Amino acid sequence: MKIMNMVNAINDALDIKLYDDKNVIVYGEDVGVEGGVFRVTEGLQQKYGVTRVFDSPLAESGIVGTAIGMAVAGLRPVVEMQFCGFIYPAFNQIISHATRMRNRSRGKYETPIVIRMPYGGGINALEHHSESMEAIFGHIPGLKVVVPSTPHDAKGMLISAIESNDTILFMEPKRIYRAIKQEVADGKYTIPLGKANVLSQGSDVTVVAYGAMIREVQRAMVMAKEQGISVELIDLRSIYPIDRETIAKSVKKTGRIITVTEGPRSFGVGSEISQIAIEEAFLSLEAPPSRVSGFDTIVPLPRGEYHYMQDPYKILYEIERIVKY
Amino acid sequence: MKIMNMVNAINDALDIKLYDDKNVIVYGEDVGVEGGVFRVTEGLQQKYGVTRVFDSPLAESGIVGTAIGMAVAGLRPVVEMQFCGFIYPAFNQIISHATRMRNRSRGKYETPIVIRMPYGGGINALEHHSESMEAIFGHIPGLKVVVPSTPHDAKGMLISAIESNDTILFMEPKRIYRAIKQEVADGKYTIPLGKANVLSQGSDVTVVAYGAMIREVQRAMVMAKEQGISVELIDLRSIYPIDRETIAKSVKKTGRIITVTEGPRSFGVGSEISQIAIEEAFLSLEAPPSRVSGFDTIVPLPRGEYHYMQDPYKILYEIERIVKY
Amino acid sequence: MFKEYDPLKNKIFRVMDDSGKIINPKWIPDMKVEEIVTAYKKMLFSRVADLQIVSYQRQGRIYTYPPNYGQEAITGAAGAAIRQNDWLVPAFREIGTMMAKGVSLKEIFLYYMGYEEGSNFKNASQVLPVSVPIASQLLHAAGIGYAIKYKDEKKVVFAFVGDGGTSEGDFHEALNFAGVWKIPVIFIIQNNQYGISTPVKMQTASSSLAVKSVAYGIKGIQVDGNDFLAMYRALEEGSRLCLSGDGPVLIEAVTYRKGAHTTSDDPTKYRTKEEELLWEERDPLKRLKAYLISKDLWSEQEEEKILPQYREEVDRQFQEAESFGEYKKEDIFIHLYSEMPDDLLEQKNQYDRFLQWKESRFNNQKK
Amino acid sequence: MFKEYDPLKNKIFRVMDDSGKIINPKWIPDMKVEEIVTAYKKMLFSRVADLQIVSYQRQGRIYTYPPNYGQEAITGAAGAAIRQNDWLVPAFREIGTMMAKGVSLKEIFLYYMGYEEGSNFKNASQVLPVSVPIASQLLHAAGIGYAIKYKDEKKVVFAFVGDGGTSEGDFHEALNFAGVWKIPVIFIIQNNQYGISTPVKMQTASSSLAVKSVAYGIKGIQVDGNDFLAMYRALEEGSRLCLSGDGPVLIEAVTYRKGAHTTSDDPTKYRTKEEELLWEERDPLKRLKAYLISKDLWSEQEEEKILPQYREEVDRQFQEAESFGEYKKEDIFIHLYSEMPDDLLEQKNQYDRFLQWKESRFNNQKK
Ligand SMILES: Cc1ncc(C[n+]2csc(CCOP(=O)(O)OP(=O)(O)O)c2C)c(N)n1
Ligand SMILES: Cc1ncc(C[n+]2csc(CCOP(=O)(O)OP(=O)(O)O)c2C)c(N)n1
Ligand SMILES: [Mg+2]
Ligand SMILES: [Mg+2]
Repeated sequence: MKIMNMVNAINDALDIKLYDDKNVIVYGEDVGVEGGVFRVTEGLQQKYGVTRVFDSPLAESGIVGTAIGMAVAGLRPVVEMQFCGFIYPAFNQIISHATRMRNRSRGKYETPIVIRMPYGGGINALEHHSESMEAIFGHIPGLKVVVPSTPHDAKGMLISAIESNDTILFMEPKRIYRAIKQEVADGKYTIPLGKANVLSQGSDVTVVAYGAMIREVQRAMVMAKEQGISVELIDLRSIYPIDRETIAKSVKKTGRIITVTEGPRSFGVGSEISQIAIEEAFLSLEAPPSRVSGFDTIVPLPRGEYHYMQDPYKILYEIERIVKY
Repeated sequence: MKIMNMVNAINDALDIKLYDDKNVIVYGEDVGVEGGVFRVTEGLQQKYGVTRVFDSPLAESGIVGTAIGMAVAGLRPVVEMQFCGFIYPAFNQIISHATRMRNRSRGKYETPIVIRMPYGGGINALEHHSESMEAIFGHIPGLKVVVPSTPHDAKGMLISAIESNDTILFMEPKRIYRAIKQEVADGKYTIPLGKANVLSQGSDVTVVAYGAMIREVQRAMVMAKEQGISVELIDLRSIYPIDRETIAKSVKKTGRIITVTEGPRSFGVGSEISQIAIEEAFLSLEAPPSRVSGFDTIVPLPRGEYHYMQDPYKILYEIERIVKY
Repeated sequence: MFKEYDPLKNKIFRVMDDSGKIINPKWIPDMKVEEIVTAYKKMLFSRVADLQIVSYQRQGRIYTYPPNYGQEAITGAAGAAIRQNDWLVPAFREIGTMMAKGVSLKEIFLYYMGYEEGSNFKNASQVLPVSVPIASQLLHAAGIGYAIKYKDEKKVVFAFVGDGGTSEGDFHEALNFAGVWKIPVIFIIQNNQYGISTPVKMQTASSSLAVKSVAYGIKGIQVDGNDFLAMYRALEEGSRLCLSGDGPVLIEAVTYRKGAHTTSDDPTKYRTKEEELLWEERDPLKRLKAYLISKDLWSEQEEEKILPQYREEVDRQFQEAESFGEYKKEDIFIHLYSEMPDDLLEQKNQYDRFLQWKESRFNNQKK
Repeated sequence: MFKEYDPLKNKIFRVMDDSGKIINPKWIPDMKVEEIVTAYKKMLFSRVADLQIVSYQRQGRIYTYPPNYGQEAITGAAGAAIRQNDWLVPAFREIGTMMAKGVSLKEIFLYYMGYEEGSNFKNASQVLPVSVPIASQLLHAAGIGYAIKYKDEKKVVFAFVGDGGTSEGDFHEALNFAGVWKIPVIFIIQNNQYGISTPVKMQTASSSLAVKSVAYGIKGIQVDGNDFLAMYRALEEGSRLCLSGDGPVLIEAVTYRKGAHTTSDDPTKYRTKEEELLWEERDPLKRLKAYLISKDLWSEQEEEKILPQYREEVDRQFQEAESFGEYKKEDIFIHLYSEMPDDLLEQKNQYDRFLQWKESRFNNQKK
């Protein structure tokens, strides 16, 4: 057991898998010598050499596209997109190939690729550095999209991701890269992908969140408790596939559900969770499934960002509204 | 008044706007000499010359990226993506620039661009030629996404789109490019973007659809009527912005709502419509808002495509299920 | 060779002239005569297949298909040069090379009949499926090249793209990565003069496509793509360079698409009869045949004899494909993930319930 | 000049040596002496601003900022060469050129303080905002170039990108479109040797970045980007070519990022002291200053006198930016569409209701 933040935990997972399996290859912009702009890959090039951990040219389509080729040829690439806002040049390779190669070849070629990517706001960054567009990726058939919310989860989920034969978008909530520290088990362990985690049991309302939003919800829960409201908190962990069962069970119990996300509201993750709630628990619902989210706008530059971001107050406001509904 | 199919009607709209406004420029892959692979731009190069209607190099990011520059410099480009499956290389230019330039420059630079794109299945096409990924585009702040379902609408909506100062993704249901003919008014007329169209009044259930799905729903409605079920059919027309008001009014009346779309189910347009229904009409709902859609899979090649596509039977099945709920 | 034909010199590499006469004996490839005859026969087979597919398509027995017609020297030479161990990353106009690697014509038919199963090459290893999104496959080739180098294998990647494909950003990124990584990839541009209706001069202002190699610090060459001997020799040389660690290389193969872009295209809209006739003179099969006949290795009689056999063989495989049977609906779901997620399983089950309902409700109606 | 310095010859265009001595008198630009002095002063101002921003950043008074430090000859020369009518399409390391076009330092500060308003250039026309997604802006430049040609205007586009940016697909597509369209765009690569920590030799295997022009059939040149006179002359020549219809051109400006990538970067992780010292010798301001002093056009005394004024001016504009005031929440919503959709208006109203609730509920607590 060591006390780790999420950066350490991800680095540890990469280290373990690089050690484990010669087919694991880590690359991306500035991940080698520098160890990544967030230092997530720090020290790995020194340890595993420049053929296994290296800087690529500055080209995201190139990074994901070559990862597909490597994977087809038996490697297990773990690539980094430097920020959420810079994955789009790779969009075609993701939607047209990484997620289709197995299906297209009827299982002959697999694409075990992990695309790691810091995402989300709240760090006073430049334009394009604060986005949360996971909903778009959730809509891509053949892709898995996962988000850890703690160092412990990050390590176990990343190891699972690297060991999976699917293409996985591993979204890292950069706002809490270093903000949360906890004990993380030594050595290898895995956390199954696609399973949500019930963080707190409650009876009045279910709140679904993930990544950096978990902490915001937990803060709101403290205030809600003062009002006598009991919240059940689900850490979704996996945007796709979604753990319908856990959601269904919880909303059947509480009758109320709110999803908290960072991205734009329309066509967001919240709508999908609401849809699941009404499909699974229509007759138990005591209030409309609702969402706390960003606006349908571009994430403002740092001075305006707090208007856009979800904070404990916004969440509390919605909890109270829904509980009183 | 002339009898036109949708190809003729779109061609007519382009012709009118090219004639109207010297700043309108039409380009894309094979749109010039050949008049586009679906012949939508046929004859326009001959009429307006190679500087106004022309073939671009084969590069979608290039097409949209240059359109942004042209628009900023005062032109009104109308560009074509050859098929829905080939817009992805342009994704970065759409999400990072076309939809942000006005906001970024605080209104100084506008990007009046229309991106035309045939989409949807049912024409026995090759892989990547049958997709319907409008939900992804609905999630992009700053973008408008519209879909006509008739020749009349196509013409009026395209003229509106070209005259708008926003960036608009104009999705053309290629399955009904030539399948539906109707009288289309001569000369210029516009249909406001962002407004849905109630095609049939009904009392038992609201069905929301658009593009080629309208015809499928109408066929299902004939069968439903035989069962004594009265369907209210809304042609959504605009994926974003969504006409909440029309949806709200209808679902308050019928108490039931089904969305029919071609794309993958999860994170699809159906979830968003359901969310709107529960937000606007929770207390009127007599059944869970539901969706008829593609599976969370890749669109199968032609031999398997009919499993994936929505047909009148699938729609009828859901209508009956929801009405009996 | 790559020095002598440095693309900056604007020279095209040819071994024979348009009539099949050797004009560049220095570079005649070191092939056994039977090998050349075999290659010719394969090119002929590929052409027979192409022509027949177009007529099947007219009969509505197959969907859209992009003929290789006129480009057989390139795909044939690549078929002759590629080894069992090498990787093939096709675009979508390389049936000659795919068949050489072991893909059956039946599989190719299945694919264009609309069955995914057509991309599950039973007897061909290290062949990627056809790639529809233009130029995107070149990055896969670069990734495979990296894996080969990383594992220290003695393999080469043959990667194809069209002239139109050179305009895409992925073309650039692939060649650039390959240059930086120094990997064993032969990038082959089939410059058939058009991307659908768009002539290559509207794709780029560069003096040739081969010259783009300069931008990536890699070797390049422009080859007469209708000259089988030149194509084979260039590919062999490219392979050798790749195996010795001096790759990647870029080969521009200058050719002409004699047929339509696909079976749904009409080339008279954008090109002239004269141009077509001009290229008819340079037909790759005609040229190689003339060469073989001049060497007494082939004859019109042999060709007359073999053609019906080929037609029959094509037809046999076509009919086999036609009797492939029902599309299994499970196939839509099973290959998305290594394990099917619950949600997808539930979608599949819902669909089954729907089908049962439909069956019981409309059992006396047509599907 | 583009012939004499054809990038295939691997020659770099310089007018002065590292000590500021003219070594290539043939190509001295035809500038008035006052113009050169003015340009020098602007470069100096830009440097003062840069250094001060870094210290403001340390004080937590501004967010991440990418210094131009060391690259002032390029942006200064472009500032001197660009005309009122020309377009400027920056990457994000061109404050010198932006200021020359009329962007105020205050606006630049506002942007990096996190206000969108900083990109609403009040007194600068035809300047695009900073573009963060690498290389994507080059396509905008090509589109503007098309519009200029279409409208038959006498304008040139100055478009910037970094060495790292040349690896992106958009770089390729932009130069390729520009080549085919023959439009008046000067593409300027600021090759400052690194893309964050990645050295340019890991970006590409080509012999230079200028040589990539060959792939697009356009003119290219490699210029000593720390030599103001050479940069100005090359840009002037590029402008002339563009105006006469002989564009586009590609200029690789070889320079060095003396500072960190951004204020959150630590270059000691990836580069050596020796390298930094080597480039210190070639500092663009030092060189131009030596030239000016040798011509008696400038002196240390003048510099000593002017520096405090510049520092004060920078500080004045910084403080003005600091007192810009509250971020208006409406600003988040109003510029998304030409008219605000109902749904967005409702989101705005909901937010207002939330704020009222919060105010009433927590009115004695801090925001
Ligand atoms: C990314 C992408 N854009 C557009 C298309 C549509 N399309 C199919 S083939 C083709 C032309 C290809 O030209 P070229 O690369 O020269 O290959 P050829 O067909 O001549 O063999 C186009 C535009 C596509 N398949 N992929
Ligand atoms: C598409 C994209 N990918 C990644 C980044 C993150 N990033 C910001 S600057 C930079 C390096 C740019 O290098 P270069 O083009 O040489 O410009 P320089 O910073 O040296 O001026 C990177 C990778 C980005 N902004 N955009
Ligand atoms: Mg071609
Ligand atoms: Mg750089």
